[in-house]
Parts: sequence; structure tokens; C-alpha cells
Amino acid sequence: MTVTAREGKASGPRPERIRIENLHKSFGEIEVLKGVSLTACEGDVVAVIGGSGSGKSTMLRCINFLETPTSGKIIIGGEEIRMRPDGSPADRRQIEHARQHLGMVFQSFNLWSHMTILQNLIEVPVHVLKVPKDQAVAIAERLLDRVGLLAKKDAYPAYLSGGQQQRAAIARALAIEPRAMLFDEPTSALDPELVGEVLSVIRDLAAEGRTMILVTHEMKFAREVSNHVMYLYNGLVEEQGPPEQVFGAPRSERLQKFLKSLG
Amino acid sequence: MTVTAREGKASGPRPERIRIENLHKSFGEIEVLKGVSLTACEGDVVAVIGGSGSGKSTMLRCINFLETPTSGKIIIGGEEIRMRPDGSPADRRQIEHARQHLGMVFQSFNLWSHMTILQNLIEVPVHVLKVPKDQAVAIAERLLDRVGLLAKKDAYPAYLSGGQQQRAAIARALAIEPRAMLFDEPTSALDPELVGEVLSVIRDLAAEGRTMILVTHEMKFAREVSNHVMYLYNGLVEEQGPPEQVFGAPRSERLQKFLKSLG
Amino acid sequence: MMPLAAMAASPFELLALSPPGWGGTLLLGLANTMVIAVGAYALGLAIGIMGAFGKLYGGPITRDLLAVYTTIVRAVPELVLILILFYAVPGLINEILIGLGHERIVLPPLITGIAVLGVVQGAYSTEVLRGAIQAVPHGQIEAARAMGMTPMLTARRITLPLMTSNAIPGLANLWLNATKDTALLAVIGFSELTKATYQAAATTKAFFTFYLAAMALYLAISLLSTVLFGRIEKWARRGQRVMSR
Amino acid sequence: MGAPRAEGHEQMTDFLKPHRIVMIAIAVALVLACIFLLNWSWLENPKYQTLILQGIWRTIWITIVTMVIGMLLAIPIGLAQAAGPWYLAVPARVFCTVIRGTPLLMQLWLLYYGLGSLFPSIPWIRESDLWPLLRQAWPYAVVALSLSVAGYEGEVMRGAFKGVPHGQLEAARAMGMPRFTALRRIWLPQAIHRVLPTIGGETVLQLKATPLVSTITVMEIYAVVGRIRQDTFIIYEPLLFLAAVYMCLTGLIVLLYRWFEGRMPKRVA
Amino acid sequence: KVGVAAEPYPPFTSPDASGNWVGWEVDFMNALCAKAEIECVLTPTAWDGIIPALTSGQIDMIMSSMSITDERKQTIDFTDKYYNTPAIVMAAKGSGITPTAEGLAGKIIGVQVSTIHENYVNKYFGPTAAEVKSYQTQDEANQDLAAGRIDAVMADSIALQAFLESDAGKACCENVGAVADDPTILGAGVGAGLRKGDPLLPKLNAAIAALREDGTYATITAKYFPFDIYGASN
Ligand SMILES: Nc1ncnc2c1ncn2[C@@H]1O[C@H](COP(=O)(O)OP(=O)(O)OP(=O)(O)O)[C@@H](O)[C@H]1O
Ligand SMILES: Nc1ncnc2c1ncn2[C@@H]1O[C@H](COP(=O)(O)OP(=O)(O)OP(=O)(O)O)[C@@H](O)[C@H]1O
Ligand SMILES: [Mg+2]
Ligand SMILES: [Mg+2]
Repeated sequence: MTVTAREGKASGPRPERIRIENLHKSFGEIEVLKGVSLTACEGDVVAVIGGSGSGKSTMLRCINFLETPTSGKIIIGGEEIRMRPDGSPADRRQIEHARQHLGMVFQSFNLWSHMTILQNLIEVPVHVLKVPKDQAVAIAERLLDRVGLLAKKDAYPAYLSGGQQQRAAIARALAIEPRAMLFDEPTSALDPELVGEVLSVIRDLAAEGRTMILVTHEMKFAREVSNHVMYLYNGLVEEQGPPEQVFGAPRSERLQKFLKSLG
Repeated sequence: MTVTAREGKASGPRPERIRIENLHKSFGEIEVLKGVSLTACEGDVVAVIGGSGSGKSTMLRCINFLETPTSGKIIIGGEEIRMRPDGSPADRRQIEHARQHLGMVFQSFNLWSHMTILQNLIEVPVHVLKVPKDQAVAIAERLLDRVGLLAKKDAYPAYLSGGQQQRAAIARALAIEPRAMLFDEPTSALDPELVGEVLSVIRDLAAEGRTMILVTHEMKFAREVSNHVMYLYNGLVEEQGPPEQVFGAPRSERLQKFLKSLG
Repeated sequence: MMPLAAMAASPFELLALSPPGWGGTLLLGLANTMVIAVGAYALGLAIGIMGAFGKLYGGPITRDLLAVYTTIVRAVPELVLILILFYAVPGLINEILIGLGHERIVLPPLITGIAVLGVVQGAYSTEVLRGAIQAVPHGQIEAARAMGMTPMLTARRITLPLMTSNAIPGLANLWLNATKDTALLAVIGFSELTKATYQAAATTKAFFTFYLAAMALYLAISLLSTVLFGRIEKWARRGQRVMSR
Repeated sequence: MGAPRAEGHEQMTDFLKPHRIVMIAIAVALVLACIFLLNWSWLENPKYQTLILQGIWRTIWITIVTMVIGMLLAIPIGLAQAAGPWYLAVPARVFCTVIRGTPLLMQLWLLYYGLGSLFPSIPWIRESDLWPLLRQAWPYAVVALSLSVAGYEGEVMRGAFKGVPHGQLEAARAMGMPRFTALRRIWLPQAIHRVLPTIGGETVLQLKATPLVSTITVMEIYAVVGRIRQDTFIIYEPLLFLAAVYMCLTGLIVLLYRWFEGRMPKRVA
Repeated sequence: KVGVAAEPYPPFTSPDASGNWVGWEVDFMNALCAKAEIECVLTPTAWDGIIPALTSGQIDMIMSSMSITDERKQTIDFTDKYYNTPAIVMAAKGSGITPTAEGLAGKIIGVQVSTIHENYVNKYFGPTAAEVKSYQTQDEANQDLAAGRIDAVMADSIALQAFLESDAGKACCENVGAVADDPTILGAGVGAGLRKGDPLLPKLNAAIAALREDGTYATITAKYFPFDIYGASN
């Protein structure tokens, strides 16, 4: 395990990529996030763990404004996203621009059902980022090959197995070559072999200096891949720190209980 | 861990619940299942493991005829499901009847989006099994409480977190009090704490004599919960046996490689 | 603005409810329109539901027959169908009856009209509903089947409610068409709203008065229906997430 | 209602199954009976032949032109209702309500005899280069029929836009797609996909709405046949001929939409 | 049962606000039926369905200002004519149009569809006119003439006279005279339609002649028109 490599990168000042400050989010009556803060710099891999319903997905979705935060600040690439009082982005351009450098893999994949896998991958590069089509196809095919889906490139998403859809969703996010990525349980439908593969993809990306925030339920995976772990409980950060500390010597009782289950 | 209990149950002749014989399934040109056989008796918990796209979901879906097998036999509760030459069930009544005793939890949950969680749970008991409504509600609420969702019973599925949806799907399958259950990655969206909870639910069900076939990517979970493990590779059973043997002393090279990844 | 509306009487006199005002005639026409429209729409919806399921899940013969039905009925102008069904078919029957030494029969125009328009509506409903059913996420239907629901029950409890939100706009269009297609029944001597309007206008030459009045009546029906269909759609969309912008 | 079949992999088996052959035989017999037992002599009249050809051509181009213009209008109207700010949504809604709520015949009539008869009394219009156009009937027909399509289809598109699953758009937004691109590439195609069967039906309806333009002197096929009927008092033959013409045109439309539909995935996840 | 077209054609047939049909043709029909000793029930029928209604037996006779033409005689039988009014041309005031081929050359002419007037215009003026526009009803043609979208209309003198006496008609248009007669097109007049081979035909012809004879015809006509509408007896 390449702990040293990651530790090495963790030291020294690196430019900040994603910062959220005191983020609150309510759905109607229910307050789902109650003040969450986080800073992720270039090359950082932040693992977000926590119980079901604790607000992990919501936090991730707030970062790129798929949910409008109730209050708090979001700073991407050093630039604060300007919000209206109701939390919606004040400048559509700004948020669109920010999103183009933020890959996202959804918990429910959300592949576009009217496009084949290949079309899903080249859609944003060709039509938003204006990459020439053949170049986009070449990149897409390389990515599909890497996640073992090249044979399925012309299939429609509804005809793929769960794991295949998840891999396609990861490849789609990678295809825009984002500076930072948000993963929502990227390995939930994958077998151990593929989890290992995703792990190595994420490590490569981190080594290239990309920033990643990933929500996961697989503690082993979180431990191996991240250099920072954040444990969310009921909309609040209960504990955070380097994985060695969080997994090895958890201080919070809740976290201890959380980690203990399933032996 | 209660290895003895399960081993104890494994001995002695128990009535057979689900048997598939030499199951083949093709989608157009692609043969996804190439002859799979399996027998599961009362109280058996069969874990199906295997790489993404190896045909696990397809096998599960063939068992209750959501996919029409290309060839092979399916025997449920000792009764062979009669098929037409094209694999579709010859007697709709028969397959409907069989399905009413086969709970299924889908990989993608498939909760009915126009019904609240509670309505999802009582739908089949009330309208198919003709359980009186208040009784069905009582059962459903007990189940929801058990999976920690009672507070969300009146929410629509689209407003739930991934893990909450998955738990609701499990509860929905349990609500029909099936004799046998098919789980397709029932813990993929769950945190370790909830995985532990699902584990205990499955153990209780097995102790009550129900049969379960579950597809999972979590080897630890498979090992703890099952008394029989089946490793599928590319549409064929590569190796199977009691979990101690499959996980502890795998013979097949592929399985060894599969289990080795991610440490 | 009204070159021909050389009105001897004011619009209010013309629209008075009792003769010599034509308001009563128009309202009677409106009532006739509603009776036919409701009947034809209900019949069409019943045909449409069966037709859509037949087209999607029926055997090859069912599907082919339904294809012939929807294609022919949708292809041929309603007026032609009505003329043929109302005159040619009874003509044939009568010829046979007379040949056998029976009396001529005369079909009741109301029932015949409703039946003919209903058959036409059914073809359109079939297509609207088919599209709506196809747009229902596959997994939710599978979930129903996996739990042993019969096809009838699945249709009633899962597919129909889920497709309703997709189908409502198309069905609303059909309903409005039904109210206006009743004008076709004028051919078989039915005095509904359009016909009554035309007669009033042509007799009095106050075209604008009557056409605007009729348009207002139609608009009133339509507004009421829109409110109603809006309610239904809102209900049908329960559970769907509303998009934040 | 039969048992639902597993969808998605039904192969296109031979077109000629036994029951199809029977159906075709019946159809052929019917057509032959019509051809030989009825009176078609009027078709040989060269005067009617040219009228018929002209009429068919008018019907076709009016249908196509108004359908295209109408759909182009319907998309923004549907979108404005589904997701627009109130100052766009409300006018769109009012437009749809009025168009759908009143008979096309009366709209056409008000446009041609109402608005159209105002123009000549305004001198500068009469003087302008537009006058020769405004004097004709077909521009009014095209405008009225296009607006009608826009009204009906605007409503259909609204439903379609709303029906596209939430996650599909979120994925587009999450990748920084500008709103218009997301609309053009994701939202619109999926919306169109859901309503193709409906729009196919509405196109046929539009085809059958074209007869109304005969009331403002545009002689399309329905008017031509009506004229033949009234000239000769032959009752059913011209009607059957008309039915056949519309059936052919509808057949073309159905084929066209089937081709569109065939290019889309059948199953939505 | 006697069918009249449900489209009003005043002053021959039109409904009043309480739905009773009135007009010259209605009065004439009542007189005719009385004379022929048959029982008549007036049944309004749409013009489009009036011939099928006759042939399928839902009505037995059509009295709806229906011109007798050779083409139509092949399908139904007609009684002798019971009225025939001259055809005139109406144009905008001061347009200088004359009811001749030269006078109408290069003009747009409006006619009601499927009338003898349409046939006449097509035969005599069509080749030199700019365009012949066919309207569903005469009212619409008149309105377009008033609006200036067409240059002239040709129609039955009675229908046009009514329009010329209205405010709108007075304001815009004038009668520019009758067209040259062509008995093969204009001459046959209006008759009642019957199913082919109906035995009633001779009885009705006799009754029409008798009504002319005994002055009933003149009495009815005087109620509606200041002149005789029977036309030349041929
Ligand atoms: N309806 C379909 N049409 C065509 N191919 C299909 C269809 N459904 C599944 N497949 C293909 O069949 C293979 C097996 O799919 P299946 O869903 O059984 O895999 P799985 O073992 O469950 O994988 P995972 O762990 O990723 O869920 C895959 O390659 C998939 O692409
Ligand atoms: N659109 C919404 N409207 C109302 N409540 C919502 C909505 N989305 C999420 N919630 C609620 O907010 C809470 C947090 O949801 P979130 O999806 O962030 O959980 P999570 O931590 O990702 O859980 P999981 O691990 O199960 O995915 C849940 O209780 C959920 O029911
Ligand atoms: Mg989540
Ligand atoms: Mg699977």
C-alpha cells in the first residue's frame, strides 16, 4: 500500500480546489446538513463516510449546486460561487464553468438513456468543451477499455448490468478530464476485482494532482484511497482526520460503533 | 459468529425450494448464462458472487421469469415451471403463484414512484394476497421500524437517500412474507452498520426456514451470511461449496485472483 | 370591422335566451355537444386502454388487428367515417331486412353518433396511452411482476397510475377534440354548438356576434377542463421530484 | 390483455405470417370489389384529374409546413410552461388554452374574414409589397394551422419535458452543460422520445384538419372531392377515393414516425 | 319526409331562433304536399349528408334550392323546376366591370362552390380571369368582395339582392348586370330531388303545375318577393 506516496503529497502547500464553509441545507422542515465545512487541495482524496441518510449525497450535490444550499459558502478553484439569498447561484455562467471542471458520479448513475455508452462519454467533451469528435471518441474508447467496457460501447444503458452502468458512469465523469471529482458511492455495484481497479484509477488521478471527494460505504476502500476521512453523523461532521487516525484510533463513540459493526 | 447453527441446519434432509437445471440465457447473440444449475433447500442461504457482467442478476431474474430462459429447467417448491419452446412460462397462473412466494430485492430498488413507502409495502399484501389492510399496515410498520425507516413511511421514494431506498426495497420484499427470497446486491448502498442489520435479518429469516439466494459483492458479508457460495464466471459456475471452503481454500485460479484483489 | 354584420339588433338582443334571441339555441347546442363529447370520450378511453395494452403485450394477431384499426380510423377523416357508418351500414342492413321482408330500421342518431366518435377517439387514445406506457420506467413494472401481480393487477395498480402523468396532456387534447368533433355530427342532423352557431349566424348575418359567443362558450368548457386535467395531472405526478432550477 | 412479454429482444420475424396472409387477402378482395362494383367513371374526367392532383399536393404541403412551423413554436411554448419563469409560462399557458379551447374553424374564420378583411382598409398595407400575399387565402391558412399545432403540441411538449427523469438532467448539469446545450442534447431528445407516438397521432390529426382551409377558398383534396360529389351527386365513390388518399398519406406519416421511433432505445431504465 | 339543408339560405329556408324552419321554400313545400296529398315532415339535414340520407331512405325528398343538372340526373331524379332566378354579377362600386369575358379579364372572381354559377364562370370567364375562387357559402364570397380581396362575384340575383340591400352591401358594391344566358348551364332551374324511379315523380310534377295554375304559387311568392321567381317557362 502506497501510504508514503500519499503522505508525501499531503505535505507542502498545494493550491486549494474545493472549500465549503458552514454549509446548511434543509428540505422543507428537515435540516439535513447542519453546518459542514471542508477543504480539499490539489491531489487530495477526501473520503466521506457515515450512516445512511446522514447527508453525504446531499453534501456532494450541494458542492456543484444540484441542491441549493440553505446557507454557507462554496469556493471552487479559489472562486466563491456567488449565491442569491435563496441559495441558487447568482451567475449561471460561473456555476456552469465550475461544473465543467467537476466530474460527478451519481449514486444512481444517471446515464442518459437515449444515448449509447460511447455517446454518453463523448457528449460533454464534444458539445460543451468543443473537443474534436474523433479525439473525444479516442479518449472515450481508452477510458472504456480501462474500465472493461469497450465491448459494450454501442449498447444503451438500460441493457447493461448494474456494475457496467456504474463503470460507464465513472468513465463518463473522467471523460471531461475534470480538475476535481465527486464520487457518490462509486463502487457500490462493483465486485472486489473492479473495486481494486477503481482504486488504482483514483490513485492515478490523485497522482496527476486531481482532487477527489468520495462518498463510500466501504471502509477498506476509504482507508486505502484517501488521505483525509470525514465522518458525517446526522448532518454534522462528527470526526475527521487522516485515515490512520480515523480508522485506527477513532475518538468519537459513534464512529467507534459505526466501524465496529460487521466485525 | 454462529457458524455451528448454520452448519447444523445444513445437515439432514430438508425440502427443496428452488432448483435450476442447466439454465441457458442469451440476449440476441450474446450468451450470458451457459448452463447454470443450483439447488436451494429450506433454510439455505446461497451467496452468488462473481465479476460484474458475469450473469448474476440475469440468473436471479430468470428464476422468477423476469427474463425468459433460453433453455433449462426451473423448479420452484418442487413444481417445475412449464415453459413454452421460447422459454416463456406456459401457464401464467403458475408463475404468478410461484412469484407470490418469491420475494425479490432489485439491484436498482424499483420502488413504485407514485406510492409512498408505506403504500409500496402494503400494495402486494393487500391487492394480491388479500391481507386485510390494517393488518398489512401493522406488518409494514413493524418492518419499516426494523430497517429504521418508520419516520419516512409517508415519503415518496424519490425523496429518499440511496440507502433508505434500498432498505425500503428490502422491507417491501419481506412484507409479502415469502418462502424464498432473491436479493440482488441488497447491501450495495448501505453503511457497515446497516449491513450488519441486514445480516441479522437474513439470519433470522433463515432460522425461520426461509430460503435465500443473494447476489453480493461483499465477500465478508457473503461469508458470514451464507451456507453455500457459488462463484459465477462468464455465465458458468466456476466453483461452489460451503463458504469456508470457497473463501478459505479456493481451488480455481480465477476465484483466487478474484478474492485476492483489494487485499 | 364587421363588414357584413349589418346588425338590425344589438348583440345582446341577438343573444337573448328566449326567442327571438338565439342564446337558448346556443345553450341547447352546448348541452348536446357535452352529451356527445362525454359519451364518445369515455368510450374512446375504454377502447384506448385495451388497445394500448393489446398493442404492447398482445399476441401477433391482436397487434396486427389493432394496427389496422388505429391506422384506418386515424387515417380516414371522421366525416367520411360518419357518413359511411351512419348511412351506408344501415343502408346495407335495411336492404337485407327488406329483402327478408322486414321493416326498415332507423338508427338513433345520438347513440350512433357517440359510437362513431368513440371508435375514432379510441384509435387516438390507443396511441397516446401506448406512448405513455412505454415511458414508464421498466423496473417498476418488473417489480410488480416479480411479486406475482397478475397482468391485470399490474396494469391497474402500477402501469396505469404511473403512465397517467405522461398521458394526461395527450388525453386532454383528445377531450378538447371530442368537444369540437361533435360538430361533425351535424351531418346526421344533430344540432350541436357549432351547427347552432352557424345557423344563427347565417340567418341573422351577425357572424361576429355569434362566432365570438360560441368561442367564448368553447373557451369556458376548455378552461374548466384545463383546471380539471391540471388537478388530475398534479395528482398523477405525486412522488415525482420537482426540478429546482 | 395478454401476458406481458419480456421486451427488448423480440426479433423481427418474417412479415408474412399466416394470419397476415389472410388479412391481406381480405383487404385485396375488398379493394377489388370496390373497384369493379362501383362507379368510377368520374375519375376519367380530365378536369377532375387535375383538380385532384392539385388538391393532394396542397394537402401535403400545408400539412408539412404547418406541422414544422407549429412544432418549432411548440417546443419553446412547452418549455416555457414546464420550466420557464412566470412571465413566459403564463402567456404560454394562455396561448395554449385559447388555441386548444376554441374550434380551429372559428380561429381560421376570424383570422381570414376578421383580421384579413381589416387589412384592405388600411391604405399603407394595401400599397405595400405584402398586399399581394395578404390578399391570398393560403397565408392565413398556414398561420392559423401552425398556431393550432403550436397550441396543441405546446401542451404535449410540456408534459414530455416534465416527464424526463430528474437524474438525467442532473447528470447534464453536474457536468457543466450550459442550459441550452442540456436542453438540446438531453432534455429535448428524451422529451421527444416520450411523445413520438403522440406527435405521430397529432400529425395525422393535422392532416385531417387541413380540410378546414377549404372554407377560406384553399382547394385541397377534401374540397375537391366535396366539389365532385356535389357536381355529380355520386355519394360513396368519391368518399372512398378520399379515404384511400388520406390512408396513403397517413401510411406515409406512420412509416416516417416508425422510422424515427426505431432509432431510439426501446427501454427506459 | 322531406329534407332541407340545415344550412340557412334565406329567404328560401332558414330557422328562426326557436328552431322552426321558415321561408319561401318551406311554404311552397307545404302547399305542394297538400296538393299532391302526401304527408310531409320537414327534416333538416346537413348538405353533405343530404344525398346519402335520400338514397338510404332516411328522407324521401329533397327540397333545398337544388339546381337541376345533367350530371346530377344520373344519380337522382328531379321534378320539374319550381323556381329559376337569373344570375348576375356584382362588383365594387365604380369598378367599371361588365358581366362579360372582356370585362372580367384579369380579375379575381368569387363563386359558391358546386353551383351552376361556378360552372358558368369556369366555362366563360375562367380562361381569361386572373383566378376563380370557390367559397363554401355565398356570404363568404360577398364578404371578401366587400373586403376587396376579390373583384367580382357571380351568383343568383335573389341572394345578391339581399346583400345589396344591407348596409354593408350598399356601402361597397353594385349590381353590374345579368350574364348572357346559357340554358344548358343556367336554364334548368331548381327542382326537388327524389330517389331514382320513385313513383311519386309524376304526382309531384302535376302538383307543381297545378300550383302554378291556381295562383297559390303567386300568393306564396308575393309574401317574399316583389317579382315572379319562376323564370321563363320552357
Ligand atoms: N436486456 C439485456 N439485453 C442485452 N444484454 C443484456 C441485458 N441485460 C443484461 N445484459 C448483459 O448480460 C450480461 C450479464 O448481465 P447481468 O446483469 O446478469 O450481470 P451481473 O452479473 O448482475 O453484473 P453486475 O454485478 O454488474 O450487476 C452483461 O454483459 C449485460 O450487458
Ligand atoms: N429532495 C429531497 N426532499 C426531501 N428530503 C430529502 C431529499 N433528498 C434527500 N432527503 C433526505 O435527506 C436525508 C439525507 O439524504 P442523503 O441522500 O444526503 O443521505 P446519504 O447520506 O447520501 O445516505 P445514503 O448513504 O443512504 O445514500 C435523508 O433523510 C433523505 O430522506
Ligand atoms: Mg447517498
Ligand atoms: Mg447485477
